[in-house]
Amino acid sequence: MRKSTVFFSFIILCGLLLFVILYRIPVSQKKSEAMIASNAKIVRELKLTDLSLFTEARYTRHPSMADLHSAFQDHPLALDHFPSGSLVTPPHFYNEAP
Amino acid sequence: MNSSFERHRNIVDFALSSLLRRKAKNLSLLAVYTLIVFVIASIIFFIHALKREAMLVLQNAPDMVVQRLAAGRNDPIPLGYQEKIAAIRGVSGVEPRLWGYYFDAAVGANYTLMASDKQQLEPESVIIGSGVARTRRLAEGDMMAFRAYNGEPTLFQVQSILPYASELVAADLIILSNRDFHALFNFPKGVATDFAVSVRNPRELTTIAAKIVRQFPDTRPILKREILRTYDSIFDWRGGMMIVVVAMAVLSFIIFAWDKATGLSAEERKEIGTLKSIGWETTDVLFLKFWEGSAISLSAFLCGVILAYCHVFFFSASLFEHALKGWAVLYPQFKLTPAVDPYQLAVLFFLTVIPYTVTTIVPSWRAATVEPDAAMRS
Amino acid sequence: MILQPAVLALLVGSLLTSFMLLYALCYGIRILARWNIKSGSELQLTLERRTYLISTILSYTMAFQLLSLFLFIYTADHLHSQFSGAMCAAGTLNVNAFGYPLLIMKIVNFMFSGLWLIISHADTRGYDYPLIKFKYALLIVIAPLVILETFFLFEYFLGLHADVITSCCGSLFSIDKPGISGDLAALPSGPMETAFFSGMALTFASGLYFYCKGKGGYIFSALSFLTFAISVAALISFICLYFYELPTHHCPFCILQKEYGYVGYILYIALLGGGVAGIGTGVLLPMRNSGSMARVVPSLQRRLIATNLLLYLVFTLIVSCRMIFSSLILGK
Amino acid sequence: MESGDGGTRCRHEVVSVIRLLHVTKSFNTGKSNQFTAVQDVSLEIESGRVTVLKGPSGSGKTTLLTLIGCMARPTSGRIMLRAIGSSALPGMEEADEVEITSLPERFLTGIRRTAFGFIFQHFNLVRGITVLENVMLPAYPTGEGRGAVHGRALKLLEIFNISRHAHSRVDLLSGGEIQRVAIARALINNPSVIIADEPTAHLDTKLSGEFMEIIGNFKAEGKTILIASHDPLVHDSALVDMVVEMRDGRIIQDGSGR
Repeated sequence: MRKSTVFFSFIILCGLLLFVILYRIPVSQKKSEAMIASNAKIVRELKLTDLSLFTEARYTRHPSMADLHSAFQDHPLALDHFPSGSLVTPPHFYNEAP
Repeated sequence: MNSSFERHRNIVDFALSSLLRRKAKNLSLLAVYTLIVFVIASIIFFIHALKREAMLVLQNAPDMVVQRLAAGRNDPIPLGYQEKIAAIRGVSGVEPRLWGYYFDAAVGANYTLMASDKQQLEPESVIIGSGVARTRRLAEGDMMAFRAYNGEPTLFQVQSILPYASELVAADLIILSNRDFHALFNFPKGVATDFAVSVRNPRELTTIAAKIVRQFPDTRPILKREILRTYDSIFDWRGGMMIVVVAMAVLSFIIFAWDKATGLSAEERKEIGTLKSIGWETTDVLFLKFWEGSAISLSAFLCGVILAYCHVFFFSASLFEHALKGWAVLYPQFKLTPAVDPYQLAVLFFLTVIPYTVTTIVPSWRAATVEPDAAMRS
Repeated sequence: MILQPAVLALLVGSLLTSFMLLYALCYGIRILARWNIKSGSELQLTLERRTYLISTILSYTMAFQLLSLFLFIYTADHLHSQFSGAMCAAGTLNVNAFGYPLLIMKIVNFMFSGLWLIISHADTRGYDYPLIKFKYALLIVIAPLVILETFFLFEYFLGLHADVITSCCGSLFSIDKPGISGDLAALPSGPMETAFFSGMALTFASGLYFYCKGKGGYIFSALSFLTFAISVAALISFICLYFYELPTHHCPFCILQKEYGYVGYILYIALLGGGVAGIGTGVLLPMRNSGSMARVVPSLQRRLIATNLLLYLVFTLIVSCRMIFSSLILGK
Repeated sequence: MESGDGGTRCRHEVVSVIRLLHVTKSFNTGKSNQFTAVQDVSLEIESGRVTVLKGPSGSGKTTLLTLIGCMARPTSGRIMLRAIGSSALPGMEEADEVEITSLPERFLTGIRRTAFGFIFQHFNLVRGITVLENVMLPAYPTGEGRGAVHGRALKLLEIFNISRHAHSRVDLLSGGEIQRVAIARALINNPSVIIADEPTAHLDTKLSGEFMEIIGNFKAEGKTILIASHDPLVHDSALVDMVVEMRDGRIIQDGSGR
């Protein structure tokens, strides 16, 4: 068996696997619709606004609700001291209202 | 039948056998390369799936949330504002929201407490998120102690637990009745944390927000579009941040590949000299080096992407948990629905295969221009 | 500055390409200065070896130009959600002054790289590097253009601030909006259709004539370039209307999106490829009968004409069958 | 074209295959360590004959071989080839003379691949791959079907009776066997000219005798053979038609046929 045949078939195999993965995604997305629907119901009922990803601080738990200065609210010189703070920056405070 | 396809197949044969001959060097190169593709792909897939789920779920967030700011800090909003806001044309409903945070010293976790009267809650009982249940190992009917505003422990009974699947939005959520909320925090009457405003026609939101701000200058309306865009740009920024971190890894890898390619061992140089002396032309040797490079980068790219897909969607990005979790004790366990589109793969291809290929152009050319008669003289 | 993975990829890619081209340029200039095919001196041999490096670099640059052109448009389309008012790539490109010049630079560079590769291919077939001087003169033109493009790319992406109010493609390409995109949309669809189809027909006729008879090359090349320009204008003025079935939506980028089945990519590749092949035929004409080129150029030109006609045919077929089956009937 | 017995002129019209006119090759020109390997050499090599370049090492024999074998280009002077390798140059008829001095490297390699078979002093076999692959290696870039090349290679290994080593690694073979693999590799593309550089340097007398027999077979087949050697067993052999003596890059005595 020539090495090039082995290599090309390996690449084609991986390509096919990737294609199947990409092709199967809408299927699994349909499966998860029920879960997303139930989450959506909870969000609507309880009027939630944020994902509960990082629960260390106010501005990381509710980034859209936190005001501009909440990241430095402890005292004037308090640096942002949560690791996830480096990932969650306070939102740009652009006032939509004209 | 002299076809260039056959020629390339022969060259690929020789390229692969020359790769296998220097197994240690090339396998380490392949391993590092696959690892880098794996990390970048995991980040891109994780963020894209999370962003998509956030968008789908948060579509149902309130149309507008009105907060009151005092000295730049959030401050409870008086219920008096409610009628005036409800009176604005286009507003279909204003519902005050009562919510806050509670630090549970025993476990070191922060919970979000929310008051709601629509959940048929008996007095002294709560509905808790499954994250809370997991952290405190509570089941339905157990008792849960909170330290009230004056330090005395108050007991609540767990009436029910939110479904496991809702951890993404309500892992740390605790729902209690209005009366209990006021009692627990001695929350002043006549005020709410903020208002959730729903409007009849979403296109009116900006004009209504303008009216609210003109009427109550100390308030800050947050539109649903802004909430969604916060997640859209945050994740991009986070994606960008992580990519910048990984870019360092790519850079180090390129230096690794460069010195691998330039550090042509004498043995390799002699071998190429032999090839050139027996009839291989410079372009053939260039193709040889090209195929060597693309064999490694293609297999690394494909393996990296497939491994990343399994990591993010079958093991729900367990490797990233510590990075994302930070110091939070309570981290939601959620299974992301796969969401990958060809655009991301193209970006990933650009970020990994192209720098690698470019770094090997000059060294492979330098290798290819070995003198044919060098083999004669050696 | 929007630090998106795609933006990062584009910046890194174009930086690398510019460095490679600079590297190639300084050797190209040395080649131009010291090239003497007759002498067997050491310098001549090293310069000849250098030509391999430069043609490898240029082929990678060409491939990168094509890929990054589409990735750029797709990224612009992807970012439109960040800007209120931007409905698709057209809006995002309009966010600052560098969007459209950058797009035009990318297309121009793609065409130039294509030309360079065609000439280089012809040159390698000759026995004494006949086109070497012309090839590296062209390189001196390409390198600054690519560096300019990289500069535009950085300016554009550095100047991108999320949520800048921008005009959406509907208004950007609307009839009354001044500026070239506005005028292109303003071209009346009736005459444009006739211009487009007659341009295509003439190109086919002169192509076949040149293919068989070997004469009339300049006419063919001029016609194919003219048809390329007409097709770009036609794409904006009436072709995309048939795709969107909306008489006012003139945006040429939306056909790249998913809901139109990514048909935009095929159209763009066919148009760009055909354009490069057409112009390549014309550029090769002067060398048709000089020395060793006499044997190489005619066969190469025939292949170029074949690719040009084939790609234009693909473009015309897609457009015309779209026009037939589209439910939009444009008044003349 | 029937083949005459060894040594006498073959009864076919002698055609000069390779002509060199005032060829010079100098290295590091202009620098301090400039040296001229080949100095103003003019030579004619006829087809179907065995020519030996005789001279001490360092007399420019090897450099002259690389110039003839289209491996390197002369600093000045002209090299003409007739009736060999023109298949590698599209648009050239078989008979007319081709000047290869200033051909781009792509065409030089084309000619070398189709017309010349090289046997190196140090054999230059690629160590990591099998004997069969080594023999097939020169045919890879031609794009010829793998089946045909594979068949031809096996046949060659049989001719030199080393087909039992076909799938073993090169470094396990003895000196004589390696020599025969190198010869088989040189023949894979059926070249019309064989160039050997010091072929008998690493062989004992018995193996050298065998090598000269092989050279005899080539001559019988009408191939042109060019050997650089200072081994008396080679340049005094009966097969040799022309001996060219070289010293310090110059031709001293251009011995005609015996």
